[in-house]
Formats: sequence, structure tokens, C-alpha cells
Amino acid sequence: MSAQKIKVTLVDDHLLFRNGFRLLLDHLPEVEVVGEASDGEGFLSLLSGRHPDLVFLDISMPGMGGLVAAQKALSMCPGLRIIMLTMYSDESYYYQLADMGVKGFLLKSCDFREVEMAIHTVMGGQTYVSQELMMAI
Amino acid sequence: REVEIKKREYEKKLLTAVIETEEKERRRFANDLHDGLGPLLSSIKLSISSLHGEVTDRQRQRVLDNVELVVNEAIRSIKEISDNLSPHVLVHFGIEKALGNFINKVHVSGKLRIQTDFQLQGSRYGENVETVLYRVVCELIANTCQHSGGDKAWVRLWEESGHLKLTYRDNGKGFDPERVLEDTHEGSGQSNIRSRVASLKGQVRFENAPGKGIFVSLEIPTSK
Amino acid sequence: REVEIKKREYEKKLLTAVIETEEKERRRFANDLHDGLGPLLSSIKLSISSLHGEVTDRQRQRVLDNVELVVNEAIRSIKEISDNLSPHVLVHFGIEKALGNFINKVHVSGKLRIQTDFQLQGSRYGENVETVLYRVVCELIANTCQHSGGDKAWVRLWEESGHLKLTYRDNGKGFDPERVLEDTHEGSGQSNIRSRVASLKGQVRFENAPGKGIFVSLEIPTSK
Ligand SMILES: Nc1ncnc2c1ncn2[C@@H]1O[C@H](COP(=O)(O)OP(=O)(O)OP(=O)(O)O)[C@@H](O)[C@H]1O
Ligand SMILES: Nc1ncnc2c1ncn2[C@@H]1O[C@H](COP(=O)(O)OP(=O)(O)OP(=O)(O)O)[C@@H](O)[C@H]1O
Ligand SMILES: [K+]
Ligand SMILES: [Mg+2]
Ligand SMILES: [Mg+2]
Ligand SMILES: [Mg+2]
Repeated sequence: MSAQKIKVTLVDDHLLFRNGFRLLLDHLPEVEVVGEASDGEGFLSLLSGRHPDLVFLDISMPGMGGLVAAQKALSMCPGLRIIMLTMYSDESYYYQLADMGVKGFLLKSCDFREVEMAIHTVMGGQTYVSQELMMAI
Repeated sequence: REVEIKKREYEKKLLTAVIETEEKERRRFANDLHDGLGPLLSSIKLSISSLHGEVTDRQRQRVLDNVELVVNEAIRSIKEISDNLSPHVLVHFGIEKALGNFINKVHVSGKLRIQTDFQLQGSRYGENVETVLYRVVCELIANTCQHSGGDKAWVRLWEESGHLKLTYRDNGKGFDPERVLEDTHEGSGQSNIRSRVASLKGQVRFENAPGKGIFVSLEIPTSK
Repeated sequence: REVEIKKREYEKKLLTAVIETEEKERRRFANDLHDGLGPLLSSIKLSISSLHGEVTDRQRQRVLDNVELVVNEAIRSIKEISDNLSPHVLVHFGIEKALGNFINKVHVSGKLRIQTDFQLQGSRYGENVETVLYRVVCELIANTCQHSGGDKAWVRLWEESGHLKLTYRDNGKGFDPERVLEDTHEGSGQSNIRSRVASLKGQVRFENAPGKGIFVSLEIPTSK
């Protein structure tokens, strides 16, 4: 059973945010949170072991931010499924990340239902873009 | 003539410094909001919206407990950011009260003991004068904490012959104020102090006493 | 000599204006946070804590729905305040993109149609230069909306012989820039523009054309 769970890593510098988000993911039976990091460097070092199925990645973090981290992570593990989860709603970030091969874009102003939808869409091999961002593009 | 030109150059430098500092501060506050408060609100929204799905009573309770914690932190954080932007106590109760509050916070941090001698008896001096005095003292205290190595400071504040007067002293290692005004220096605290005081036609003097702690005296005309 | 002294007085006036404006803005932002965002969070806190008592599923759902509304409003408000303080797009993507975003927002409001001719092709010019240009254009646009009575503006932005150059024009009623610099004038937009440009050793010229809309041209050296 547990072998089929989606293994998720959370990368965000805000501890309270991470804790709260983890609590919500813990309540999803199909998901297992296997790692957390608070910046890009910490995230990349997690990737040297067995890498997760899915990563939630923040953009604004002290030290290495999410834009650089996404690029490095994707060159280390091509095909890694990354969902950005960020306050930055400008479409410029989206274009930049889509070019790199990032598959999911969620804004931190989103609804938890969108998080569930993004998980399943991206795990199914497709791209998910949050509603609010869709309207801007 | 040479002197005039030098003075003008100096005024220009102050202007540049003040604008750069303000923009730096604005960026800091914007980030505090965006990266500090934003995720807290996001967490509330995600949590509440997750309760639409299938949840047990126990799960719901855990989520709501967490939301309460996050809300409290958000409220605390708003107060702090707002107060750093512009302390409302300053507007409502004046300079002595506002400085008193700031100094209390420093005392709580335990880094520095500040002795005050405020003799204004609650008089008010107009927003500009009060704000400048407030910002100057905050910067002096911040510098003592960051650079002096000392653990004590003294602030005196009084009115005399149409001027608000202030002296500030610490027991740190002191520094050479001339050196600090050279171009290579990165910090903006000193020029910020000078420009704010200059903007009110006031005078500020940093006493050159390396090894003896700093001594600063300033006066600002109270007439409007 | 007279000219030197006049110039110095002028610099001093700019310094004072800039400090006063900044403090005014800081107070505005602090109030937005304290009086705008504060109550929203209090309301969330009260709502959540009301769920500790006996509630029916239906009551709970109504409370939670309301919390979602309030949280959305709070998030919107944080983004707006943070962006007004310092737009992060300016830092990350530069002046053309940031101005483009600002102008889009103006277009949404429907008050003014702005035609842009930006020729920088995404080049970057250092934080200080970009921030000054951004603030200047925002103020010019705000003034056109508030004072000109016109409904169109044109902005051109290009680089030429070591300078960033900008022209701004509107189709409003114009004004006499000399009159505006007199002491009695209350607004701070004009002096803010002048001081920011001066702080980067740039030049700004307001063309005196009452009745014909305003025309502003400015240049800022790009060398650091
Ligand atoms: N109380 C003090 N004791 C000893 N040295 C000081 C004191 N205050 C200032 N200095 C020295 O003067 C320098 C300039 O101070 P200033 O406030 O201008 O800049 P900063 O504090 O380094 O940076 P910023 O204020 O922009 O954060 C400091 O770097 C420090 O070397
Ligand atoms: N585009 C314009 N068309 C017509 N008049 C203008 C225009 N821009 C400015 N003015 C005039 O110049 C005056 C000064 O503008 P300024 O931006 O300095 O102050 P303000 O807009 O009145 O106040 P503030 O900018 O502090 O909100 C305005 O009050 C208005 O009379
Ligand atoms: K789980
Ligand atoms: Mg972050
Ligand atoms: Mg300092
Ligand atoms: Mg104006």
C-alpha cells in the first residue's frame, strides 16, 4: 500500500507555512511527505539520495531561491515533477519556469482543492496552471 | 566659492543617501509583507479551504488549531511591520513616549542598557521634528548594538532657547566620524542622520573620540 | 555667488521635501496595515475561535465561508501594499516590465489610455536608476489622472549616448511649472521628481505650455 503513495518534498523558507501545508498533505491518504527544506541548497542536497515523486517549491527564499533551484534540480534529475507554490503572481515567472520544464504553477493565494488537482494532473504527466494565473496569461 | 561648491556637493550627497536608504527600507518592508505575512495568510486560506473535503472531526480540529496559531502570528507580524514603518505612538503621544517604547523593546532583547533623561514633560513639537528625532535615536541605538561592542548608552533630551537638544553617548569602542564620511563606506545610517537633521535646519556633531565610546550632540530649532 | 547660494537653498528644499514625503508615505502604509489589514485578521481570529463552542455543521460552514472571503481580501491587500512599497517585478524583471504592469493597472481603471514606446529591450540599469525612473513615471501618470483633465498620455523610453532618456506627454490642460515651485504649493510630486532625478545627477525639464498638455523630458546617466 504505502509503496504506491506519492512521495512529496516541501521546499519553503517559511516554517509556519511549511508546517501548516504538511499537516494538510498528511490528511491526503494518497500522499506521503518524505522531505522538507528551507532553501535551494537544502533542497538540492535532498536530491542526492532517492528523489521524490513530486516537489512543492517556493520562489522567494534566502540563499538560493526557487528559480535557480528549479533549474539545477531539473538538470540533476530531468523529469523531476516540480510544482511551484509562490506568492509571485506575475506571468513572467511562469514563462521562465515553463521554459525550464517546471510542470505546475500554484499561487499561494490558491484553494486547497487546486493543490489536490495540481498533484493529480502533474503526476498524470500533464501541466497544471493555477486559475488565477491562467487569467493573467 | 570653493567652499560653496563643496557644500553643494555635500548637500547632493545627503540627498542621494536619503533616497537610497528610503528605497532600501521600502524594499525591506515590501519583502516583510510579501515573504513574511503572505505565507501566513496563504496558510490560513489553504487550511480553511481544505475543510471542504472529507475530514474527520479530529483532522478538522488539528487544522483549526493550527490556523489559530498562524492567525496570532500574522496579527503580531502586522503590528510589528506597521510600527517599524511609522510608530503610531509617535503620532498620538509624542517623542518621549515613542522613544520610551522603543527603548523598552531594546531592553527586552537584553543587548544594551539605555539610561534616559527626558525633560520635555510631554510637550509636542510637530510631526517632522518628532519623527526626525525618533529616527535619529533609533539609528544611534542600532549602531551601538551593531558596532560599538559596548553595553550601555545614555540619551538626554531637553528644550533650550528655542531648540530641541539631544545628546547621546555609549560605552563602546568609538570611531572616527571623518573616516565614515568617505565614499567607500557602505552604510547609510550616518548620512541619514545628517540629512534628516539638515532638513530641519538643525545641527549635529559627532565627537571624534576613538576608544572612548561615541558622543553625539544635536539641536533642532523648534519654531515652525 | 548669488547663484551658488540659490542653488544650495534649492538642494536643501529638495532634501526637506523628500524626507517629508517619505514620512508621509510611511505613515500611509503603516495605517493601511494597522487599520486595513489588522481588522481583517481580528475578524478571522474571532471567527475561528467561535468554532470551539457547540456548532452545527451548517453554522460551521457559514463561518468558514466567511473566513475564506476575509482571507482573500487580506491577501489582495498585502499584495497591493507590498507592490506600492516596492514592486518586486521591478527588481526581478526591470523597468520596462514594471512600468508595463503599472500601466496595465491604469488601463484597467479606464481613466487614462497610455501609449508606450519602450526601446530598452529588457536591458537592466541598476536598482537606483530603475527605481527612480519607475517612481517618476508613476507620479507623472498620477498627476495626469488627477489634474490634467486629459485622457491620453505618451511615454517614450530609450538609451542614447550613455543616458537613459524619457519623454512624457499628456493631452490635458497643462500648467505653469514655475508657479508650482513656489512655496505655497502643497503637493510633493514635482519636488519628488526633481530630487530623485537630481540624486542620480540627471536632468529633468518640464515644458511650459499651459493649455497644451504637459511635456516632460528627462535623462539620467547610465554609468555607475
Ligand atoms: N556607536 C558606534 N560605535 C562604534 N562604531 C560605530 C558606532 N556607530 C557607527 N559606527 C561606525 O560607523 C560606521 C557607519 O555607521 P552607519 O550607521 O553609517 O552605517 P552601518 O551601521 O554600517 O550601516 P546601516 O546603518 O546602513 O545599516 C559603522 O560601520 C561603524 O564602523
Ligand atoms: N499633468 C498635469 N496637468 C495639469 N496640471 C498638472 C499636471 N501635473 C501637475 N499639475 C499641476 O501641478 C501641481 C503640482 O503637482 P504635484 O504632483 O507636485 O502635487 P499634487 O499632485 O497636487 O500633490 P501630490 O503629488 O503630493 O499628491 C498640481 O497640483 C497641478 O496643479
Ligand atoms: K498522508
Ligand atoms: Mg518564501
Ligand atoms: Mg547604522
Ligand atoms: Mg502629484
